[in-house]
Order: sequence, then C-alpha cells, then structure tokens
Amino acid sequence: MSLDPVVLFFMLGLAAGLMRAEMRLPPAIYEFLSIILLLAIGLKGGIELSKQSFGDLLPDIGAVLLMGFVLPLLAFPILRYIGRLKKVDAASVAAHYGSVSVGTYAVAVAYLASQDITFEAYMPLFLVILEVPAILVGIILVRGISKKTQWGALSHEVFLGKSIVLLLGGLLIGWIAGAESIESIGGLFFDPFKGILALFLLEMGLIAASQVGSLRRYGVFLLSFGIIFPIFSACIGAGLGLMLELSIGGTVLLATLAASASYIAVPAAMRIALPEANPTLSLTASLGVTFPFNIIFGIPLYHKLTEYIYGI
Amino acid sequence: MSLDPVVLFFMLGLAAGLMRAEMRLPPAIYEFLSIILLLAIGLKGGIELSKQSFGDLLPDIGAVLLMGFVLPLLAFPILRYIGRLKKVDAASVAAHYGSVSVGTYAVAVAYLASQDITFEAYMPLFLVILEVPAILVGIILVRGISKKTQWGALSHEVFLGKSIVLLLGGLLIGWIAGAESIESIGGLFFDPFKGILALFLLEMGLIAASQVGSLRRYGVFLLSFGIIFPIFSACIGAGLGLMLELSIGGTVLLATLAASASYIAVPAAMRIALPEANPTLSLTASLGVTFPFNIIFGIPLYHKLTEYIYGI
Amino acid sequence: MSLDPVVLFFMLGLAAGLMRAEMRLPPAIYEFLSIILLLAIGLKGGIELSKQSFGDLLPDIGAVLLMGFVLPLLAFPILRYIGRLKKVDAASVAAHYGSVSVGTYAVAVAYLASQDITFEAYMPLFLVILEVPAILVGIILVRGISKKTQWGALSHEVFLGKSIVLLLGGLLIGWIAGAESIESIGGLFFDPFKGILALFLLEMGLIAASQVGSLRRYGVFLLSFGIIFPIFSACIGAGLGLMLELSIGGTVLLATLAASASYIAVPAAMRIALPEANPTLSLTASLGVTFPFNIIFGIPLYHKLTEYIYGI
Amino acid sequence: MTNNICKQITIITESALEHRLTDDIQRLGAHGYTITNARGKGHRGVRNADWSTSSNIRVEVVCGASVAIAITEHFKEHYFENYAMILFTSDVEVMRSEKF
Amino acid sequence: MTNNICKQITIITESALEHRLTDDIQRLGAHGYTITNARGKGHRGVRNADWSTSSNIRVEVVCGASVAIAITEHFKEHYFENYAMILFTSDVEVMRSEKF
Amino acid sequence: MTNNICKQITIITESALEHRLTDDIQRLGAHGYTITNARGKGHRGVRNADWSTSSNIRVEVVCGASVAIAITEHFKEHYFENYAMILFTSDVEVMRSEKF
Ligand SMILES: Nc1ncnc2c1ncn2[C@@H]1O[C@H](COP(=O)(O)O)[C@@H](O)[C@H]1O
Ligand SMILES: Nc1ncnc2c1ncn2[C@@H]1O[C@H](COP(=O)(O)O)[C@@H](O)[C@H]1O
Ligand SMILES: Nc1ncnc2c1ncn2[C@@H]1O[C@H](COP(=O)(O)O)[C@@H](O)[C@H]1O
Ligand code: NA
Ligand code: NA
Ligand code: NA
Repeated sequence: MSLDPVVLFFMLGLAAGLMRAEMRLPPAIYEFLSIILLLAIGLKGGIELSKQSFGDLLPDIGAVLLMGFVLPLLAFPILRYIGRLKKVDAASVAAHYGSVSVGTYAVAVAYLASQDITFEAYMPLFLVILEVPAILVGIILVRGISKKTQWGALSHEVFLGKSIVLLLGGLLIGWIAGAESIESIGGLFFDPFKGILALFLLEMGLIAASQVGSLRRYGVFLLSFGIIFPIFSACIGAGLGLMLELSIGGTVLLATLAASASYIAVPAAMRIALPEANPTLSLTASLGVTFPFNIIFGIPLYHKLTEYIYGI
Repeated sequence: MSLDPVVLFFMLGLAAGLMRAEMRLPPAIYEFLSIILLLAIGLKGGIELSKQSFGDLLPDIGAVLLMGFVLPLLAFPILRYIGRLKKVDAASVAAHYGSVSVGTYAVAVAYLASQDITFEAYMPLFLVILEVPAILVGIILVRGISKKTQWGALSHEVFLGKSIVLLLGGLLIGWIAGAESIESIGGLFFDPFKGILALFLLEMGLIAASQVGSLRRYGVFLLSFGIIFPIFSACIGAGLGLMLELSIGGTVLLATLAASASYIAVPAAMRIALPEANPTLSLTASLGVTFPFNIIFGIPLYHKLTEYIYGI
Repeated sequence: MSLDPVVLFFMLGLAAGLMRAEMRLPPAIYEFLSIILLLAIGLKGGIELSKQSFGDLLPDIGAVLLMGFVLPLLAFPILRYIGRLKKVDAASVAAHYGSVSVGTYAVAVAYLASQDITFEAYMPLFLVILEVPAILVGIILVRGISKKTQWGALSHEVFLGKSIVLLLGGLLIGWIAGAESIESIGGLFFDPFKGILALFLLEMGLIAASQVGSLRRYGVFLLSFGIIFPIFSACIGAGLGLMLELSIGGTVLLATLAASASYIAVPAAMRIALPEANPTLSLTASLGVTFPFNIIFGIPLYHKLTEYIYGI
Repeated sequence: MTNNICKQITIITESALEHRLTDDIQRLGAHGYTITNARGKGHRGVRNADWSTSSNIRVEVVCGASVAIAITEHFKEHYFENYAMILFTSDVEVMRSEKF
Repeated sequence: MTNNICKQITIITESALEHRLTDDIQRLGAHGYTITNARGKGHRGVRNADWSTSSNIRVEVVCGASVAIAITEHFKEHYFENYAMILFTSDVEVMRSEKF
Repeated sequence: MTNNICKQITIITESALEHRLTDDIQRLGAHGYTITNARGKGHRGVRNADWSTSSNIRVEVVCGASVAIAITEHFKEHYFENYAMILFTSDVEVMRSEKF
C-alpha cells in the first residue's frame, strides 16, 4: 500500500506534535485553508447539482438524513452504559459521532481520485445534510424538547456556522454559475486543492497530537470507542450506499461520512446548547482518536469493506 | 444575464453578513488577498507599459488626472447643499467619490474578460493616477492651501500608502522585467487571480453588510447619493473614454473607475488630514451603498452606457 | 544583466522600507509563505533522493558537514580580533555565518532556473545538513563542552526548529511518495512557488530595510564583514563543489549556501544557548547586509566565480 | 478635567462566547468594551489558539462600580460553572469619565 | 531590589494612529511601549478589526507620574476630540524602576 | 461570594521564551496564565513582530502574593539580564479566589 502524500503530511504533523516541535501554523492560516477546502468542496458539488434534477435526489436525501438521526441514537447507549459517561457527556459525544468531518471527507475524495475511482458528484450535499441532525438528537437526549433550550440562538449557531454557510454557499454558487464559469476561479479552488489539503492535514496532525495528554486521562474506553464505533458506523453507511445503489466510490464516501466525527460544527453547537458537557472529552475522541484512525487506516478499510459487500 | 462567480461570492458574503453568520475572514487573510490583487493588477499593467512608449500616454494621463480633480468638485456642492452635510463631511465624502476602488476595478476587469472584451492594458496606470487628486481637493476645500496642513505627513500617507506602493511597485516590476520573465511568477499572481478576487469579494460582502446599521442612521440622502452620483460619474468617465478614443473595454473601465469610491486610501488620508470628518459617513456610503451597487448593477450598466454612446 | 522578478520584489520591499511606507505583511502571512517555501524545497529534494542511492551520497554529506564546522571557525577569529567583538558576540555571529539561509538558497535556485542551468537535485539535503554544525561550534567556542549548557533543551530547539522539521519532513515525504504522487500537490507547492518566493522577498526587503538603523550604530566593520566574509566562504564552497565534482549549478548552490548567513534557526538557538550574545548584532549583519548583498550581487558573482574555477 | 476612578473588568474566556458576552456587557450598562485574542491555560486545560475551538479572548470593560457589579454577578451566574473563564477587577483612573 | 510604583497608561484607539502615538510617547519621555491588536466598541461605534480601517490597537506605557501626566494631557489635547480613543491609568509596581 | 485580592503579574518579553516562561510559571505555583501576541519598544530596541524573531508576548498571571514574589524573583534572576523583558505587578480583585 503506497501512502498518499496528504496522509504523509498528516503523519508529519502528528510526529512533529508528539516530539513537541515548534511548528504551530498561524490560526489565520488554518482558517484560510479550511475556508478554501469548504468552498471548494461546495463548488464541486454545486457544479454537479446543476446537471442533476434535484427531485431525483429527494429519496436519497431523506435516507441520508435518517442515518444522521439514527447514528447518534446508536452511539448514546454505548457511551452511557458501557462507557459510563454522564448523560450530558454521552449525548455530546454521540452528537459528534453522528455528525461528520469535512477534513476526513476531503481525504477520502483524494484517496478515491488517486485510485481513479469515480463517485456521485453530489456527495457534498450529503456532507451538508449530515452535519445537522446529530446535533438535534444530542440536545433532545438531554433536554427533551424543552422550551428552555434557546432554539433561536441554537439554530443560528448550527445553520449559520461557518462550515454550513461555506459548504452551502459553495454549492449554490456552483449550481448557479455552472461548470464552465466556475472554471475561471479554479486556480484558487481546484488546482491547489490537494496541496491545501496537505497543509491542512499537517496542522490537523499537530492538533491531534496535542490531544494525547487528555487521551491518557480518559483512558481505554474512549480509545476503543473512537475506533470501533466508526467502523460500525461505516458498515451502516456502506449498507445505505448499497441500498441507494450508489457507485463504489459513492458508497466509500458515505461509509466514510458515517464513520467520521465532527470537530468543528458540533463542538461549537454543544458549547451553546449543552455547555455543561465536557468539551475535552468529545474532542479527545474525535480529534485524538477517530480522525487519525480514519485518515490513516479507516478510509482504505472502508474501501475494502465496500468492495466486500458489493461482492467484488 | 448570467452572474459571474465573483459577483456570486460577493452576494454570499452580503447574505451571510445580513444573517449575522459567523464568518469573519481573519484580517491577515484579507490583507494577503488584497496585497496579491494590488500587485497582480500592477504587474499586468506594467507588462503592457513595457511595450508602450510612455510619451504617447502623456495626454491621456493629463486628461484622466483632470477628471480626478473635477469629480470631487462636482460631488461637493451636492453633498453640502442638497445633502446638508457639514462642510468637512461633504469634502471628505467628495474625496472618497473622486478617488477609486481597486476591488471594483478588478471586478470590471473580470466582467470584461468573461465577455471577451479587450481593453487598453495600461489602465492600471489610470487606477494609480486617480487615487490621489481627489484627496488634495477634499483637503483644500476645507483648509484652503493652509500652512497648517501637515503636507509632509500627508503626502507620506498618500503616496506611500499600501495601495499606491503595491500598484506602482507592481507596475515598475512588470515594466522592468517584461512579460516573459513575469510569467514565472504567474502561478501566484495570475492563475489564481480570479479565485482570490472571489474570496476577497466574499469578505467585502461581509464588510458591506456590516454597514447596514449605520446606513439606516444616515438615511435616504446617503443611499441616493451613493447610487446616483456614481452613475453620473460613469457618464463623465465614459465621455472621457470616447474623447480619448479608448476601446469599448477601456471606456467601460474608465467609467467604472469614475463611478467607484475609495474605501482604503482615502479613508486613511482623511483620518490624518481632516480628522474632524466623520469616517462612518463616508464608509457607509462608499462600502455600504456604492460598492455593492457597482459590483452587482453598475458595471453591466456602464457597459450598456458605453455601447450606447459608441452607438453600438 | 536582466534582473529576475523575485529580485525586483526584494528591491521593492527594500525601497518601501527605506521610505517608511506602511506595508507590513501580516506576520501570519510571512509564516505561511516560509512554510510553503521550506516544504516545497524539501519535497523537491526528496523526490530526487528517491531516485538516488543514499549510500553514494555519504562522502559528499561528510564533506559538506565538515565545511559547516570549518566556516564558523574561520569567521570567529576575524570577528574577535579584527572586529574586536566580545567573545560571545563573535561566536554568535560566526554561528550565523557558518549556517545557511533558506531564502538565499531559493533565490539561487530561481536564478539557475532562469538561466536554464541544472544542478544536483539533492542539494536541499545539504541545506538541511548545513543548518546545524555552526550552531554547535558557536556554543563550544564560548562554553567549551560544558555540562552547564542545557544540551537537551538546545538540541530540541535546533533539531526540532521549524525550518529543519519542515525541510526534513518535506524531504521524507518526497522520498516516500515519489515524483508522480507528489505531482498532485504541486498546485500549491510547485506552480506558485516562484510567486510565493517573490512575495516572501518583498517582506524580506522590508525586514532588511528595518535593520539600517542598527547598521549605522555598529558601523563599518560589520558592513565589511557582511560582504567580504560571504565572498570568501563562497570560494570555499565553490572549491568544495569542484572537489566533489558537482555540476556547475550544484557548485553555484554550494557556494551560495556557504556564503549565506542564517536568520531563523541560528538566532533562535543562540537566544537559548548564548543569551548574553547581542542578537541585534548578528541580525543586522545577516539580514541587513549579507542577505541583500547575496540576493542582488552575490549569486551572479558566485556564478561567475564558479565558471572561472571550472575554467569556462 | 473630569478625571475619575472607574472599574476595569478583565474577562478571559472561550472565543465562542464573544457575541453573548458583548451583548450582555452592553445590556448591563457598559458603554464599550475591548477584545484581544489570547491563549492560555487554567483549570480547564490548555487553550492554545491553534484553532477556533481552543482559542481564548480577553475582554476588557471600563465602567462604573455598579455596572461592574452587575456584570460580575451576571457572569458568575451564567458562565462560571460551564465555561473556561476568569474575571478580575481593578481600579483605574479615566479621562472623560462621562464616557464610561 | 529597586521595586517602585509607576503609572501604567492604557490607550485604546484606531490603528491608523500607531506611528503618531508611538512618536509622541517617546518624545514625551517614556522609555518604551507595548502594542497589541484589538477590536471593540465605544461611542464611535463598532471597530471589529475586519479590515485595517476598522481595527484598534491597545497601547500600554509604563512610566513615571510626570511623564504619565504629559502623555495624558497631550493625547487629550490632540486626539480625544476627533478620534476613537479611551485612555486610563493605574498604579503598578515595577522591577528595575530605572528602566521606566 | 469569595472575592479576594490577588496579584496580577504582567510580563512583556520575547516570544522565544514562551515555553520556558509558562513552564516556570506553573512550576512556581500559579494555576494559569494568559498570553497575547504583542509588539513594542524598550531598551533593547524595536520589536515589531514582523517575523517571529522580533515579536513579543504579553504574559499575564493572576496569583497569590507569595507565588507572585516567587515568579518575580525567578524571572529577575534568570531572564532580566539577557532578554528583552519588563515585568510589573498590581492588585486585582478576583472572583472565585480558590482558583488562583
Ligand atoms: N491564574 C491565571 N492567570 C492568568 N490567566 C488565567 C489564570 N487562570 C486561567 N486563566 C485564563 O483563563 C482561561 C480560562 O481559565 P479556566 O476557566 O481556569 O480554564 C485560561 O485559558 C487562561 O487563559
Ligand atoms: N467602556 C469601555 N471599556 C473598554 N473599552 C472601551 C470602552 N469604551 C471604548 N472602548 C474601546 O475604545 C475604542 C474607542 O472608543 P470610543 O472613542 O468610545 O469609540 C473602542 O473601539 C473600544 O475598543
Ligand atoms: N516603558 C514601557 N512601557 C510599556 N512597555 C514597555 C516599556 N518598556 C519596554 N516595554 C516592552 O517590553 C519589551 C522589552 O523591553 P526591553 O527589555 O526594555 O527592551 C519591549 O519590546 C516592549 O514591548
Ligand atoms: Na459520523
Ligand atoms: Na470615483
Ligand atoms: Na554560510
């Protein structure tokens, strides 16, 4: 197995972080890179949507939405009763794992590209769709459909958070402008895309490495959960892909989305909706365990898995 | 009419800002994008100047300079007597509208490119030239040619401000190095140019949206002035283009330059030279009204206008 | 002699800095640019190493290492007895001049490219190797092989400093992934490389200009040393290149490396290991004299020199 | 000259709270605030500003004593338990006390 | 040990003034200053640092009492009317008072 | 309410020292610290943050009086001579004094 350069960048960041090298990327640059990634993913998806009838996608959208509600409901009891987490912490971690990680998605796309595997180009739409339901589930698990929850402030935070606005914005722009016209801005959003992803992963490696301290504190359960649950979710995602008759590539992506855990949108929403949940717990699992696992081992594994269930 | 993606990015920023989405680009990135835009525009102009005899351009330069002095003199009485602004505020706003906006210019260039309309490649020179005269007029309208004005500090601020140094610097480098040799740095300055412009406009949309609050405060006059005066200036610019026998594209650009209002160089100079002028007033008009108007409606309008006076 | 655009950018920065124009690049952007340069240089070298047997390079590596130890030992007595610097300052400046400047190296590479001169592609390895020995020499000159020196903290600082980690990391990634696979991230690291170098040099020009004040304070010796010693080092470097039977291009690069003075890795290490050394002194020489000299005059001179000793 | 003693409140907390805090601060009667980006460490661990979720802000408010008490009490009640936050107060002499 | 009480002046104002203020501060006798980038809100509205024209700086000067008065008076006279600016002062204990 | 008087130590120094200082601060008994990036000028010249070697940090520690003395003495001994650094102290009133 030859490693993709973007994965090597992640490992470089991880190694540098573990050796405590002085290599912090300026926060402004991290922001810049993630803005370009989000917009680029959105734009690519939008271009394809412009070729598609939106109506045809509605059943798929519904099914993916449903998965977004189901995954956190499956994670919660495991976290609460096996992991013995406090209710609010279990709900918050469940929300993280029900939602998705854009960075992981981008690496999976790069992985497929390097293997010349195509996929349904409207996958970014699923990425957007999967960000939200798990957050709602997490909150309702703790608060019920309580009036005390500031649904106004919350939905502002969720729907107008940076990642959704940029993904959706990109989708819309790509959709309205169409492939030919978007080509003109490809010099920033498409040509350097994979290099930008590489640099982004370098920083993610540094961030992941900085979680090791707290990982030690929270111990074996979190480590196991952060690896086993994603594999389990990937099976569900791959199964759904099969059901929806997606291509191999599309199924790998859906499995990866299911397996990935949020570290941007959900943490921000949880600070508002469930502030008593311990944010370190979720981030340690999501960033310190699941993200590295998915990047390095998970994606090829989900590819194998998909080939297996497609009987190849 | 199909919208250029860069305009769509502006609208995304505007919408996100109006809905108060959390999407502030880091200030360092805004700086970075604007530095690249300024240098790129300068370099492109410089390459062309190297093919041109500078002497041939002198009459045109003189005429454009003259327009730079006349425009603020036309704006001032309107602001003072119809708008009933304080003298110093009228002078400051007039200076903003007599000068130019690099962002607007870049969008006009993208607009022409997308329509395959060529233009005189030395237009960036006019961009530089038009930055300055209106500032002088604004100051003299208030202070006279007073000795109290710190002309030293002021001319430092004006001529060594970031936008002029980078534009002029780019012009010089392009001029000295020539097309072939500049090609080698095109991977940063030319290929991603339009993408960088798109991202820049996203942020400009956010900034424009943040002016809405003060726009409400200053009311209808500012709104009308910010739309009507630019159209009027565009007519003058287009007329001058006709007189100078510019191409259609060149005339559209000159009209756009005339119609655009400064939001970088002039505000900075006014804080030094006329600090008692209310900066919110000018920025609200320039950023909150005229910039969006020009980007979305103005440029195509000035194109129509130009075609009209060229009898096409 | 026609000037390369990157050199013109440096001169623009220098001029703008000397005229005190307001043009500070955000520190985050400076970081960003230098990270890309370091990684790109490393990656390019790594790709070549993957085609090479590492064993064949061992003798060359040894010889280059030796030069890294010898150069500061030659600089020290000059600084101590002719320049009459304090012992610790002489040692610190010697360490700066024994080590290397990545920026200067990158300009030399651009210079060779613009003249279509090829070179041994593993030169970045020498760049990494030359960073370190001079630091050790500098410290030992002052402290002896004292137990009091915190070798632990120090070697952390030296070997895990940003420039070494990124260069080495790039080398490793390029080496593991190989040319074809690295191509995919070329849109960030290779295509815009020279433009990024240009922008980086613009900022370096501004930084160099800000050293002029202290240059005046430290006077003629520092100015002379900062020009004459590099030329002398370049002769040694070129001689070594001849001995190792490098190509003309490789020899020019080795001469340039020898002539260049560090302004990132060594200053950081000296603040830890020899904090009583005056950092302004070394930086004034390295950034205020030698860097500009090498960029503008030195590199073409070392090219001439190389041609001369190769009898061309 | 209208010099006067005011309270200076300094709050160091999670960036995520920026909008809520500035709304609170103004509602409780302060006439302004100043914010800088920060990083740090406290009881809730390292917040090293590597990325938005782990960054701090340092909020400074200059105000009269009664507003200072209102802000302190409000923050204590609403944020101290669940957020990384410290708050401290000192006396400062201001020019133009009518501004605060 | 030469501990001593000095004045700490904090000025929050428009970034555009940076060079002028630091010139003034040194001319009026202070031996140093420290600047951080800031954003904020006051009587002249929101200054959210989105771009240079709307960003603030926070300038800190530690100095003796007489220099503090000179700076305060100078700023009051030259900047208070036309610029977004607040200035406040407090006592601090410094090490190496000969530096200030 | 457990309000209380603590010491606030402010240190302005070279960014290169960040890790060493925060290690020291914690070892000497403080329970936290806050850092912002800064630029400035002092006896060792302009440090304008253009690039890492010339940038400053502003470190703030809130702690009890004895820890404050320990930190001050330690820094005086280890850093004052060879590094660009100023340090000053003032009294602040803190909420939740048990945190400091
Ligand atoms: N003793 C302290 N001195 C200075 N800053 C502190 C201190 N304790 C906490 N902080 C800051 O306040 C933030 C939140 O503190 P905490 O709630 O204790 O985690 C930390 O990230 C630090 O930036
Ligand atoms: N009461 C306050 N507390 C803290 N900072 C303030 C206060 N009032 C104003 N400021 C800061 O000072 C700047 C200028 O204030 P102003 O002149 O009132 O607009 C604002 O942008 C804020 O950053
Ligand atoms: N009097 C002062 N007031 C405020 N900050 C100062 C003062 N003196 C020095 N500084 C800051 O402390 C840093 C180091 O000071 P120094 O050791 O005097 O060079 C400077 O770069 C400034 O940021
Ligand atoms: Na998931
Ligand atoms: Na105009
Ligand atoms: Na050298």
